[in-house]
Amino acid sequence: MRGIELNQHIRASLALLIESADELRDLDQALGDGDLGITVTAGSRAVITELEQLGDAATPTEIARTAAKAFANANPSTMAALVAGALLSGSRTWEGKDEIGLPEASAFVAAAAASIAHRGKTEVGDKTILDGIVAAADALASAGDPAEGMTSACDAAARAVRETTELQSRRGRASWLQERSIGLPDPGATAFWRFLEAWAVVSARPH
Amino acid sequence: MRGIELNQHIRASLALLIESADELRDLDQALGDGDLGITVTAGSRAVITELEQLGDAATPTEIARTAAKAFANANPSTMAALVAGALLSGSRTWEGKDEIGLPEASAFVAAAAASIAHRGKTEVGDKTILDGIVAAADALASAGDPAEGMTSACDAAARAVRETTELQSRRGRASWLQERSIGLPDPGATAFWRFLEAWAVVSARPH
Amino acid sequence: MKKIINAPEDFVDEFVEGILLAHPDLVRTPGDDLRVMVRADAPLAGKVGIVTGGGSGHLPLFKGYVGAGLCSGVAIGNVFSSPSSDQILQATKAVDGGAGVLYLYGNYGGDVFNFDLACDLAELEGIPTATVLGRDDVASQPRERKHDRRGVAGILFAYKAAGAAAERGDSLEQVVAVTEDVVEHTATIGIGLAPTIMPTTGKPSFELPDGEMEIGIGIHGEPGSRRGPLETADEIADHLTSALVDDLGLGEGSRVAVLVNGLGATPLEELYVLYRRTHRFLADRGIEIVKKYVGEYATSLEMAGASISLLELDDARLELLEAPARSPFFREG
Amino acid sequence: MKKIINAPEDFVDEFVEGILLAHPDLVRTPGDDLRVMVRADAPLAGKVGIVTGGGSGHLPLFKGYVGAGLCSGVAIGNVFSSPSSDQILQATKAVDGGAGVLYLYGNYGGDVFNFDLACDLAELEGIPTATVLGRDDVASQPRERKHDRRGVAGILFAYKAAGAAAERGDSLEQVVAVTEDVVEHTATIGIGLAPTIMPTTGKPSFELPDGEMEIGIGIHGEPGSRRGPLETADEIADHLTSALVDDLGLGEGSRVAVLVNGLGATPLEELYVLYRRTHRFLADRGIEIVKKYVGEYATSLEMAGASISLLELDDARLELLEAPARSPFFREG
Ligand SMILES: Nc1ncnc2c1ncn2[C@@H]1O[C@H](COP(=O)(O)OP(=O)(O)O)[C@@H](O)[C@H]1O
Ligand SMILES: Nc1ncnc2c1ncn2[C@@H]1O[C@H](COP(=O)(O)OP(=O)(O)O)[C@@H](O)[C@H]1O
Ligand SMILES: [Mg+2]
Ligand SMILES: [Mg+2]
Ligand SMILES: [Mg+2]
Ligand SMILES: [Mg+2]
Repeated sequence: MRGIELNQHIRASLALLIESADELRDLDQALGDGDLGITVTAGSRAVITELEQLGDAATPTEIARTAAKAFANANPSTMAALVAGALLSGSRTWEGKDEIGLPEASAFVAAAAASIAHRGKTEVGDKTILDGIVAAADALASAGDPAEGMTSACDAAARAVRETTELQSRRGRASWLQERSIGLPDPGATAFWRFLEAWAVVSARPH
Repeated sequence: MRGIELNQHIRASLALLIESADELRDLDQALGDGDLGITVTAGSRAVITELEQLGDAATPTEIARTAAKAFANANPSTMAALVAGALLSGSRTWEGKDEIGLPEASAFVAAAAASIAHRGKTEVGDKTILDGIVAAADALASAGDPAEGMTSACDAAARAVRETTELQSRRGRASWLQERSIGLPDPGATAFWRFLEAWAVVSARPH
Repeated sequence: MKKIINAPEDFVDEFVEGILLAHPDLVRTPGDDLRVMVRADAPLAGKVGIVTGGGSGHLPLFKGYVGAGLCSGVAIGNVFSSPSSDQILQATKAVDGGAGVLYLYGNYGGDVFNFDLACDLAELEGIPTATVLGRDDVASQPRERKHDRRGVAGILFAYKAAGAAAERGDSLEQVVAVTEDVVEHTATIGIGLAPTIMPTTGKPSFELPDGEMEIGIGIHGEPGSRRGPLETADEIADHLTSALVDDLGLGEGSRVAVLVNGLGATPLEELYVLYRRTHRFLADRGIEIVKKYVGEYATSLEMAGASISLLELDDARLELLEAPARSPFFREG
Repeated sequence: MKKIINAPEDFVDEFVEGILLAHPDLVRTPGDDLRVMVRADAPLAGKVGIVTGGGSGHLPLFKGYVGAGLCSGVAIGNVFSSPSSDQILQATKAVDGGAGVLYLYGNYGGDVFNFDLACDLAELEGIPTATVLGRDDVASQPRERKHDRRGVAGILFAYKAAGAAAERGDSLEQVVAVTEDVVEHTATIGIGLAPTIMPTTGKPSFELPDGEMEIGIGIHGEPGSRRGPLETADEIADHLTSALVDDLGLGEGSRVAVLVNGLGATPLEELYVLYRRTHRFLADRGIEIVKKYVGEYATSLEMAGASISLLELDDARLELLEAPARSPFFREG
């Protein structure tokens, strides 16, 4: 996948992701402050707008950095800042590359996961977006081809999200709920999973 | 009726009047600020307490003045201040009297009405307590005996209250409602009528 | 009814006690009745005293404006209910410095009847009094009947002017004159969005269907001049401000003080959204805004809504507004 | 949703504009982004700048404490949402007087991640920064994890101290030290009675059954430590104050500043009922109340509820509290 396709694919996936805004708002309402729907909607729209402005010659790294800045400033919040930082970290793994395949995707997601773990001072099992990303990064790392990578990353993220349901939140606003945070999946991890799903749907479309 | 009976009669009537508190509160809620129930309850209780302290030898004038002060300070409000002033005016017509009959009652109510008209800068038809008091004063003035006076004053007050329903309030908080004040009877006039009714019920009790 | 209170009957005494405990340097109770409060240094010999009063539930109104350069004393009624003539008299005696006492309060029947009675009682004690009524609510009566208007948030300007005049040593007649002059040039109008619940009855102070607002509402929840669908902040600001500009006859070159007042539950953020448009509305008409007050100055417990007040300024009125003043709730200079 | 607003998306920009129109003598916007506000006289050469920031909906918090002897600048987020690192950087550059900049704001993930990013960006511009977090809410974490507590109304004390230290010419290290010291000795706990409605979503910030209160609620409506039937004002004051006294280890002879803060819709009268009992509770234990603040200092739009904060005082902290300060919403001296 070259820059121009990557750009289109991101935009199409984000357009789909916006349809999950109400679900994310409701989850974040129950476990946090309810603004995750806005973060995802405003952030996605901002990224789509900025990516539309980018020329066809933009490199994958440029695309990821543009997306990062747009997402960070659209509705600044925990997710916005962490995701922006993760995209910047990921973008560094693409430096000098014009074509994104399975290994590049895998490296990107792994770097993104490391960034979130570091900036968020968090680890897997804390019931955050990290649980979803690490699961997807692991799946991508052991996949044989892009199609398998896509499917297994999606499945792994879905499982990770399900598993967060029984966990107690240890980071962010949800951690203030203490035991009462148990019983619902993590909103941030869910957002990440919905993004992967959207990516898969777009992948399956006739080009 | 001598002082000791007058005292008992007032206390018994006020004890009954308190039962109308909710009706008066609701009327005043619709046309004013809803505190008339409190004014009547707290005022009546204060009068009862003070009159209980008065010796059996207290004169009708002393009884009326004691009632005026107690009513004025219990829950100060329009009704409290106007009724207190009216009782003080009425008490002056009883100066030197030990026995209250129909002429004395008639003079008292007429003086009370004049006080309210003066202090409240109001006239009959403004939809206030004055409408009820003037009707009762007129009935008392033309009655042949105490029993007839009681009945006709009650009837006249009832009619006056009914007639206030279609009037627009021209004084007090209710006047701020302008046309919207039409459709409900005046709370103050109703309070006066309920007091007369209570007085009649007590009169009908075996002594 | 969700309130942070103890027994509803004790509500007024208890918050007054809280004020006294919090601000003993500024206010005190002269006798044992908590319902009478005066500035800590009252009486001021040779200066006109100013007594206000009215029902509780409007903080900072009335008791909040007792202090240097403001009122000298206050008589405190139950929630939305007049103080007694007895309490007014006590406040009068405690602030009398030998130059007479001004009664300055909002035009409400219950208060008027009780203050009038107190006037008579004060006269008997040899204390000359005079009365000026706050009557700024343009929605309550048309301009022709402006003397019958009720008093709402705009009384702040009257307090400020009267207090400054008394502080500089004006005679009772002079204090009355400047205060009347300010009242004459003050106009207020408000809107209500949601009622307060009365602590004693547990009932709402008014009923309002969802999605509607009451234009011209009073600070006890008295119905206003009309009811209509809730408008945007800018529409509300335009309607309210234009009613005030008309009422006061303001135009190009006029100077005003603006007060955007919250009625209790309305967030300060919303008041600034209102102020923003009010400012532009006046500026567009060449009306200069010289003093601004945005916040809660006269409330109705947790009622939702806001009011806008304008005072047309001349040099004399502006000087009085700018004179120093200090109470637990108000500060100038 | 009954609010005095225009389009919900414009709410924040519009009230900020209102503040700027009302107080041009005190605050200004350095660039064209309304979400960045600094004191009118910023930068002050040779003095430490103080930048705060956070979500909107808490007035007077955060933007209300920009002024002389307080914060120098603020970056303003959407309702309950962090400002961007870009906006924080703009504020930083506008207040930098060459002595470094302190970032002082409440401990919330979103804000921390965005301020941390701004630290990096400021470093690149050659502006040294340091960070102190308000983390006073004792209900959010036990004492052992106090560094993870969220920041609520008690940050007022930190603003006051930091602002006074910067104003008198302390170095960045010194300002950090006195501010950390104040944060260390500050504790807050609140109760929530009714939620706010979020302007953008139209949804309540939390759900609470009738007749219940949430103890330890946060200023975004975050759940607290427990839920229980609504208690009387005196019971609430006793429970909250004793939690604070325990947390700070206060006893006979301690001196404190007390802040009784309304969360938005709760009437000032009720705050004084709370203050009354808090005062007595502390006095009974031989704890001296040296400074008192009662009113709305950190709100959550029209949320109903209140919080109590204590700062344990020593001479150094008291001197900082008493230093003069002036912003559109706060005044000392
Ligand atoms: N310290 C952290 N590290 C990693 N992820 C976090 C952290 N704190 C919160 N999150 C994630 O962020 C999500 C909430 O995002 P968002 O709604 O933007 O937060 P907020 O509204 O509190 O700023 C959570 O569901 C969780 O997945
Ligand atoms: N100016 C007036 N003159 C005579 N009666 C009046 C006047 N104003 C009000 N009233 C009477 O007072 C009643 C209301 O009494 P109350 O509830 O005590 O008034 P408020 O609560 O406004 O002080 C009205 O129903 C009316 O009968
Ligand atoms: Mg959130
Ligand atoms: Mg009434
Ligand atoms: Mg009343
Ligand atoms: Mg958020």
